[in-house]
Amino acid sequence: MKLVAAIIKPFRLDDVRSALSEIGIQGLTVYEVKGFGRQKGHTELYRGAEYVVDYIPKVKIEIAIDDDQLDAVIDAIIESARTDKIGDGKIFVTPLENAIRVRTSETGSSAL
Amino acid sequence: MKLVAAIIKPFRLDDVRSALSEIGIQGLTVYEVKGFGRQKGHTELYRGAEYVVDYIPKVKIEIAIDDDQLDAVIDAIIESARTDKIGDGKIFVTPLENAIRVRTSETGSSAL
Amino acid sequence: MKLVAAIIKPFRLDDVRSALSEIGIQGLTVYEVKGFGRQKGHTELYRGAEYVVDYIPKVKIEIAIDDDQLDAVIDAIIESARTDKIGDGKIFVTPLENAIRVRTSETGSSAL
Amino acid sequence: MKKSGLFIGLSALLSFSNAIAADEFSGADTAWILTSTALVLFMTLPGLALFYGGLVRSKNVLSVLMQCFAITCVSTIIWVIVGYSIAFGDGGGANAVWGGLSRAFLSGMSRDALAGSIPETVFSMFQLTFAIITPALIVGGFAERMRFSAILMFSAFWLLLVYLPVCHWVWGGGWLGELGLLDFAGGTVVHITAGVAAIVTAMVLGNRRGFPRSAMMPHNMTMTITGAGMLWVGWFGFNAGSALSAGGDAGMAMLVTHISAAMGAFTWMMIEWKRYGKPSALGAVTGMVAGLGTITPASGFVGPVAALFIGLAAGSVCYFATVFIKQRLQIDDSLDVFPVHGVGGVMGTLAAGIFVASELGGAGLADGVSMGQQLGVQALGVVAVIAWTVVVTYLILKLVAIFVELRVNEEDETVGLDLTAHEESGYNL
Amino acid sequence: MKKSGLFIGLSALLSFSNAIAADEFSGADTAWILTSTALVLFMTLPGLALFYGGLVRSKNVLSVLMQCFAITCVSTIIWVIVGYSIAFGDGGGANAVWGGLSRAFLSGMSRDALAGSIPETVFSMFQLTFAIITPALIVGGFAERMRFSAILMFSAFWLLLVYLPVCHWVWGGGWLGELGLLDFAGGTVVHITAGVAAIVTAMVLGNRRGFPRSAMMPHNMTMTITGAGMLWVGWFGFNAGSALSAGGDAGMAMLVTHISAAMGAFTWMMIEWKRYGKPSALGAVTGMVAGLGTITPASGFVGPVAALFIGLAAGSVCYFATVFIKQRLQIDDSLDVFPVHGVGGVMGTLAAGIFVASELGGAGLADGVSMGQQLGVQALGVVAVIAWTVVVTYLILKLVAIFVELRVNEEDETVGLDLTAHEESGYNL
Amino acid sequence: MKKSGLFIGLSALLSFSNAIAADEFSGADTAWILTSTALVLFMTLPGLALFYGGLVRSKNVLSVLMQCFAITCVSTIIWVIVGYSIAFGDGGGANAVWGGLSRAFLSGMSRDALAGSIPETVFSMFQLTFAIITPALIVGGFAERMRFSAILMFSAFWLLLVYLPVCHWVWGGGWLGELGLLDFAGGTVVHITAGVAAIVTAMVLGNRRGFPRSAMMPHNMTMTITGAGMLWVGWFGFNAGSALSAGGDAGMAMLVTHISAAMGAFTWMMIEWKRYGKPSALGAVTGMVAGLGTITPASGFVGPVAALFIGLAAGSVCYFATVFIKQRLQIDDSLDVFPVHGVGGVMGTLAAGIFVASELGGAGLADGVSMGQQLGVQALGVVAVIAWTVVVTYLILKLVAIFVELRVNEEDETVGLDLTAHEESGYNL
Ligand SMILES: Nc1ncnc2c1ncn2[C@@H]1O[C@H](COP(=O)(O)OP(=O)(O)O)[C@@H](O)[C@H]1O
Ligand SMILES: Nc1ncnc2c1ncn2[C@@H]1O[C@H](COP(=O)(O)OP(=O)(O)O)[C@@H](O)[C@H]1O
Ligand SMILES: Nc1ncnc2c1ncn2[C@@H]1O[C@H](COP(=O)(O)OP(=O)(O)O)[C@@H](O)[C@H]1O
Repeated sequence: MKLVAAIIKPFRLDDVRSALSEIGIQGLTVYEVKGFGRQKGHTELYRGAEYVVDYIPKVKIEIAIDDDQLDAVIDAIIESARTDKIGDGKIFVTPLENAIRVRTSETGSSAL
Repeated sequence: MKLVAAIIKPFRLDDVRSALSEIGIQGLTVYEVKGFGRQKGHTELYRGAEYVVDYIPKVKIEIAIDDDQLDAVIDAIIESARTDKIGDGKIFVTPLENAIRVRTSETGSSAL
Repeated sequence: MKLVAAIIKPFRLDDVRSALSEIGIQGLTVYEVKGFGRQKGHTELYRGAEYVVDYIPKVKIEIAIDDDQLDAVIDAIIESARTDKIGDGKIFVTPLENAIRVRTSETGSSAL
Repeated sequence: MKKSGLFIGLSALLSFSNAIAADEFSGADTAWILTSTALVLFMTLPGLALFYGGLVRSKNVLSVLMQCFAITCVSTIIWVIVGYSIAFGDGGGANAVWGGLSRAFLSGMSRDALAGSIPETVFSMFQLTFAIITPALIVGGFAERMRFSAILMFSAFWLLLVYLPVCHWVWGGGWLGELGLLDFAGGTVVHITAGVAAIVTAMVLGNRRGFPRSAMMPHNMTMTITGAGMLWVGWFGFNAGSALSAGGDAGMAMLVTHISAAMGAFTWMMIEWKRYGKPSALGAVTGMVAGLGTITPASGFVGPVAALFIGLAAGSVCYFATVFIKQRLQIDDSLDVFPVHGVGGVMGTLAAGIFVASELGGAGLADGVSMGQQLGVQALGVVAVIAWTVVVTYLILKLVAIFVELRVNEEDETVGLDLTAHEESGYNL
Repeated sequence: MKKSGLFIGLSALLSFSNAIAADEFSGADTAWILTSTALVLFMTLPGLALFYGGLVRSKNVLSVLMQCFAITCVSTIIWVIVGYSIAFGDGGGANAVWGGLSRAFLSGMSRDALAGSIPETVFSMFQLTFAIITPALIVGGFAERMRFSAILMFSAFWLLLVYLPVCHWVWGGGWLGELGLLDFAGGTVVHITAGVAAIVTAMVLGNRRGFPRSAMMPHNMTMTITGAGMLWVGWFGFNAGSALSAGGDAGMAMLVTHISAAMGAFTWMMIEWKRYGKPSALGAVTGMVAGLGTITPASGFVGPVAALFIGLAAGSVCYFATVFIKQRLQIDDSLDVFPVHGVGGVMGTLAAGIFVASELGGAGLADGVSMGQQLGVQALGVVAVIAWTVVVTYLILKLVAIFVELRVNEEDETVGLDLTAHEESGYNL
Repeated sequence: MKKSGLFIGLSALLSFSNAIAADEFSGADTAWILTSTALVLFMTLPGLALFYGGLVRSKNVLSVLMQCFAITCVSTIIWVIVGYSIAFGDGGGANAVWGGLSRAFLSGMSRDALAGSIPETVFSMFQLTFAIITPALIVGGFAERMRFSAILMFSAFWLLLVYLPVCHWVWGGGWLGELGLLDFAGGTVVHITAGVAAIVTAMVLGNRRGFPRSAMMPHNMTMTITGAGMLWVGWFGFNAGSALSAGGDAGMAMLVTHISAAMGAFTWMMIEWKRYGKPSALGAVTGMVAGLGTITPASGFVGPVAALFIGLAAGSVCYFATVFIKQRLQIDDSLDVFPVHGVGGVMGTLAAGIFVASELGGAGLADGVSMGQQLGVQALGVVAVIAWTVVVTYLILKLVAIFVELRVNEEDETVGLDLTAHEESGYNL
């Protein structure tokens, strides 16, 4: 199994979720994060001075999946999250050794 | 070493923490997240219309442990987090290659 | 590739970021988390009674890097985050199987 | 100062309630209208600003607060320059439709000039607070998507071409006042003009992106409820202050205002409870505003029991109007200004013509005027003000659109107006 | 009793309600009581609502705000229907205990009816704001766990059976007033009834889940402090308005009110500083409320130096009472209504009997009444009101429990009342 | 000087403190000053507290709110004990510089004592609210780094040694008032003293850690804007209340106050728009405060058109002063008290000397006084008050530093004052 984490622009979240649900992914977990990268932050005015706020609000979604779903998931995310501007984000794939559903104690794929 | 992540219902946090501390786990890190899954969201009223809010507030706890603690930790979480209702959450186990304590530069198990 | 996660004291964030940027790391993602560990929480007053708030606000930074950057990154974090007091935090290293840049679909190191 | 020109509204009011025109200075009346002025400004800043600000999404909260502030400034400046004159000046031959420019820059407003029993400065300040809140109410219609520069221009023109003339017609000695229209504190002048302008603007701008598909929940209901409380309290100045004196008329106006607010809130709550099994706080405060807006034109004329009925009508009719416009017609009058203020203003103006009857506990119809006749005048006033507002608001929007795009671009709307229009964020908690 | 000194406010009132005498109309008094009415409503909406709302957990904030709003509505409607009559009507033979129903639906309340020197509408509105805040104060006792429908029923019955009768006893011509009880602005009528009812309700409902094991920290202290500021300001209307006139009595009442608030806050702060090494903002504002509540019954009778002592007593005694009840007795009177308002009300009512003495800078004891006698009356008032409130509150809760469960179920309490009772969330930041 | 027109308020006051004459009691004036007192307290609690609280970082919000509360308490207690006496007592031979201690503990302040046309209790309460807000304004200078115990001591000494004497000089019968200084509502007494004290304190304490390198953005702009709205409304009491009567002077003062606020906000907004392409909400409300502060000393003397100019000057000059001090001089007067209040106070005091001229729409210069002479007096007042404030503030800080460190340690500053000084956190959302 894999744990796929995608850091995306917050306003794409709904689109990403529908794209994933179209390929059968229902469960996911969402984090609000601050991103630092190439995308530049915005300026803010404060009584006659402009300051740069260097982080960008981002959303991270985390999805535990079976190995064979990996490519579909990555494609779905790319297609739904892309705006073709810097800062569209990253996808990170890490190995997932086990998953357990708390309610039933099922493990492995059936816990997802 | 393993990194164990458990997504649970927020109001079980205190119980999970005591269960873990009973088996000797003191350190952990907690995230506030939004969960999407089978558990249905709630409705909210807004001036004569009802809207479905589809995410559920969840808490994710992350615990770095030694391999031999894994089963005990999983059991402790299951027992303390379970309410037997949909949405009780998941436990994800990922490999942890190294851990370092910032203050002392200790590495491996002794850093936990 | 590796995914390096560091849980640090919030007020060290700026220093850690500059230390990382000096060794060429520009991209990272930041989470606000609650930490439980050896460091004791603070007390809060509430109408003539003192309560212990047992969690400590922490910041987690997550950095995807190439394998050969690992030591430099760890050193940079340790040096910039350390205050020599309990609660300086931990660094966790996990394997990263793949990274993809959403905008360009680049994968691997070039996506970072 | 020609009494006939400047003070028709005021003296109509006085003579209506007391059948006596008294122009002697009264410190007591002055004390109360000074206070009322503070209360009505408080309704806008921070009352209405918070009420509205809490209802939008977090990324737009400052834009709404800022719009309320900026409109306050613009209205004030216009008021000094020509506004007071247009509304309350003596328009001479054209006095039926506007007050002319003879009082531009508040000329002739000395320290000891009187307007009725209070200093003219106080009368002018009190009226100014009405000229502030009315365009600010419209913000609810175009929230979260209108360009700030367009808002300023629109508000300025709208004040000049809609609010000030209508104010003159009704309170400044113009044709509606002359006809005997009963509008104590602004059913036509304030609530109908604002409500109608809001929905016209909403339709011209188009819906917010994502409406009605995705839910746009209030980002901070505690802010909205705070503003609601301030509105309730401030409305005492709005309605009871409109008596322009500290006596039984003010007392009765405050009492019926309060009753209608409570009844409006209670009614809306009960409808939601019935329909959804749960009453919401937003429902309660919306019903409260409906109750307050609806009693406004009637507040100086009716008695406590009438107020119970008016509040009941407000809470229920405005509820269904809101659902109808938002859900059925899918018009994104974002914060429901029309169904609450517009519909409430119409109902209240008509209700004033009924419940004024002394048999119904009211202050009594004018001598020789039947309820039918009075209702005719009320209906005429409602129709005329709606028609004028629809047409002129639409034309102003088209005019402003020549100079500047009315709506922000897609990306700015997505990112939010706080950052894109004002380079600020509401919260860094 | 030196009428001029002691009963300036109340005698007008009493004589009015007994239809004995009508003073001359005063526009100045009217202006001030109109203002005071706005100030006292402001204390509840949004003042008290915010003060309480900030103290609960985030998941219950709207429920508290909503309860304050809904109670305002319910109390208003009841007031119009029978409330005013019960409190201030002429109960004929039974006038010692209630005012009867002759003024139901505010019948006979014409525009020019006077109550003392002010319009009766104004008097009635002013008193209504007291009938609103008193049941709203009780919210602090049952916060975070009582069912909304039960709250509405409870509040309605409680107003009818506790507040209105006690109000009549003390201010409406009833037996306690006749005995000469000194309660200027509501030590017995408001603070003791509310404080006692809160703790009785808290005990009948039981503690919140998790109390006292887990800390239930305020979710938004800035909201609480905002509310506190509003309470302080609004209390000027509460106490100085209770003079029912704009003169030296009102001035002195405002002055001593302010001094006691400052002294109460300062004292509480200093105690915390001493005991914990740090003074807290919550401590300061709690001491402030204690100071305000405690001076309330005495505010029309005492002088500035007495106010320093009363504030000192308030800040210290209420502090220890809070600790005692919450920590020692572990009664979950959630927002400490009893130790602050109940205890403060008792202290203040007794203090009024002492510091009224002209030797102590007060307005002077009534002719031929010794301080001992006066203190006897004060003690009798305190005991009678406590006893009545305990018994009747308890019976009302039992009665309501027949129709609907008083407490929400475990899951709803865990999830929070905002979502489960009102389908809303406070914040979506 | 047309005494009757110009000095209604102040002459009453002056003559009172000089024990020359006592006007007849006016209920209307009393009603308005009771109201004004509530409005001015409202400016501090919660107005200024929220305005400032929103501007600091989240970890310090309670410390700021707490400081405003605590200063309110301390000032009140001092006022009762000696403050009122020092400011408004009769200092006998030394009356030019202070009022002596004959009125300590408000001795002799009976219920029916008059000050001008209002009860002395009311006059004293009203003035007390000025003695509260002035030291509270200084909080903006030392925010986020000063030790709480040092703040209390500093504020107490500062009130005693700066505010109260200067107040006596100008309003209490002292030398500046005798010279004919025009300061209607506190340009010298309030704004210059506070602004100067803030920057002196900021310089003695040193900059906040990280200033000016890292941006310290407001943590909650909605809180700041809420406070701003309250300040605007409350300022009506501040300036129009300073007429000490409910008449044309109060009316004109309210009108020009409002105009200047609107113009100040509008101007600042436009400058930002021009320079950065976007107007900010913080800019608007800062300009508003500048407009309000600047008109304050002139508010009783000038006309509406002058108010437009004064607001324009306020919005622009205070803007550039803020940029200059913060960006250029890099002095961390954290919330810009000096550039807004200090600079505004100076401008307004001088403007009063110009626009008072009847040719410029003002109330008129005193008989036989030329504009040049009047401006000379104004300039002298400004210089004297600045000099006294700089020196005494500095000495007080040095004195307090003997007893307790002025500044918190590095770690506490990093963690934030809410937790380290008050053991609380602002938000647990
Ligand atoms: N090396 C990294 N490790 C972790 N997160 C990263 C890394 N680089 C970028 N990110 C995250 O991805 C977001 C987008 O990256 P950025 O460099 O701005 O643009 P792009 O995705 O187009 O390359 C950042 O805001 C940050 O949250
Ligand atoms: N595939 C997944 N990947 C990541 N998180 C998931 C996944 N499925 C579920 N979750 C998380 O687990 C929570 C509970 O899942 P849900 O399907 O609602 O119930 P259950 O745990 O009983 O199966 C979700 O709210 C979400 O946060
Ligand atoms: N086993 C663990 N798993 C996950 N996070 C941990 C673990 N132990 C500690 N942490 C995180 O590291 C932070 C610092 O740990 P702590 O024990 O307080 O001090 P130190 O880092 O000096 O050992 C904690 O607040 C927590 O967020």
